[in-house]
Amino acid sequence: MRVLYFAKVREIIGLPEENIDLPSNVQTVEDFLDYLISKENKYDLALSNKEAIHIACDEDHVDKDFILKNTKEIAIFPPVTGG
Amino acid sequence: MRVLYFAKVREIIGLPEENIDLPSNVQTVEDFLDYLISKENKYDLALSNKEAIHIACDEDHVDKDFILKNTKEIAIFPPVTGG
Amino acid sequence: MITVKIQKKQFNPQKILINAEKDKKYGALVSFIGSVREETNNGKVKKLFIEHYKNMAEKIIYKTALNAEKKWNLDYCYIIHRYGSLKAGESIVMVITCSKHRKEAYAANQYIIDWLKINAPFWKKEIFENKSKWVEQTL
Amino acid sequence: MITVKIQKKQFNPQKILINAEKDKKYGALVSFIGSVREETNNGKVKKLFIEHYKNMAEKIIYKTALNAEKKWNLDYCYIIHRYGSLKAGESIVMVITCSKHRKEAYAANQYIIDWLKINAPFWKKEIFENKSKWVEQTL
Repeated sequence: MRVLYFAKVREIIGLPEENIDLPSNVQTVEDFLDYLISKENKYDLALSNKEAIHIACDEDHVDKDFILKNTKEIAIFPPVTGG
Repeated sequence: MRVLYFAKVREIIGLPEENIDLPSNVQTVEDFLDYLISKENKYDLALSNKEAIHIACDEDHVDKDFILKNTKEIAIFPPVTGG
Repeated sequence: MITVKIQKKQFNPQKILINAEKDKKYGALVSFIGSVREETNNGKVKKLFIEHYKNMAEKIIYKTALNAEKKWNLDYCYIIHRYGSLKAGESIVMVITCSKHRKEAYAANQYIIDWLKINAPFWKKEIFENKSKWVEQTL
Repeated sequence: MITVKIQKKQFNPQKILINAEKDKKYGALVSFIGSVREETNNGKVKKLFIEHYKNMAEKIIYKTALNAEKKWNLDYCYIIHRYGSLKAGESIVMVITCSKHRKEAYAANQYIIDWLKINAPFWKKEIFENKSKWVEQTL
């Protein structure tokens, strides 16, 4: 799965994107965030305040209970501030 | 008193403005309209539907019970349609 | 900063916008342009004739701008309104409001146009091919 | 007619307005321009950096414009949003909506900006003399 990071999340993780294979126990967006958080300290720093993390799967906003099964691209970012 | 007419009222009365001395029994705008209506047929035609007639005295919108005593200029017109 | 103009000749919305952008300080600019429609319920409009009560119109529009400036803390307010004979497509009125945040600029802009429509002494007459008709007030 | 543009380079609000006036059919045009403020609560802004998620931004803005066009029967809708590095005073976003009557044009314009602020994937970072700070969402 292609994983994109934006803004502060991108800065803390230190990458704009990477490819990550979904572990078999990861079903939802929430599971995936927990997986990343447990993986490495930089993810923990960037993502542990889950209220402040928004998710888009294949370019649509989704909730944290969204099932990732068919997702090709997941984007992880802080609340948007355009306009 | 200077009397101004605008739009449809001006067209029916056939004048943009005229000077009219207030008769002693005319106190309010309403009295003045009644005076004009009784004066000549063209005023009756232009002003008898009083609901559709708006008044400004010395450039301020006023109600029909406004006392004309100190008014120098009265304007009589249909509802405005600018903008 | 408030500017009110009432004029017979055509105005250039682009130039007015350029000046607004130079003079404003803040982040949000809302502009409204009202122009002569080609078609109304009464048919194809050849011309629009706008009659006005000059002194009172200036006074009311300026007072409206002052109220808006105070109420929404505007940084810039520009109002221009034409009178005389206009062709279809020509601009009748333009209102620009600028403020720090967008909500104030929108609210002030709508307030000015709404107030102007109800109170400013202008009257429109639509000229069609074979007839003409004073526009009725619709609020 | 809907146009959506997301670009790095500066845009010219006057030219965009000229084109809108050519292409629109109806009487009411509302435009909003949001630009970089020189001062924020955090001090004097040197630059504003805007990051975006290109494909998703285009998709969401276009969908928002379509919704607005349908809901308010717009005749014309133009949205442009910049990304990259902007200086104080430069325009970030411009939204033009045109309709027969003014209420629809105002409502659609505000809807588009409100929706874009909440949903379109752009992130602003303010660059000051000695520090920089990601802007926090304020609704």
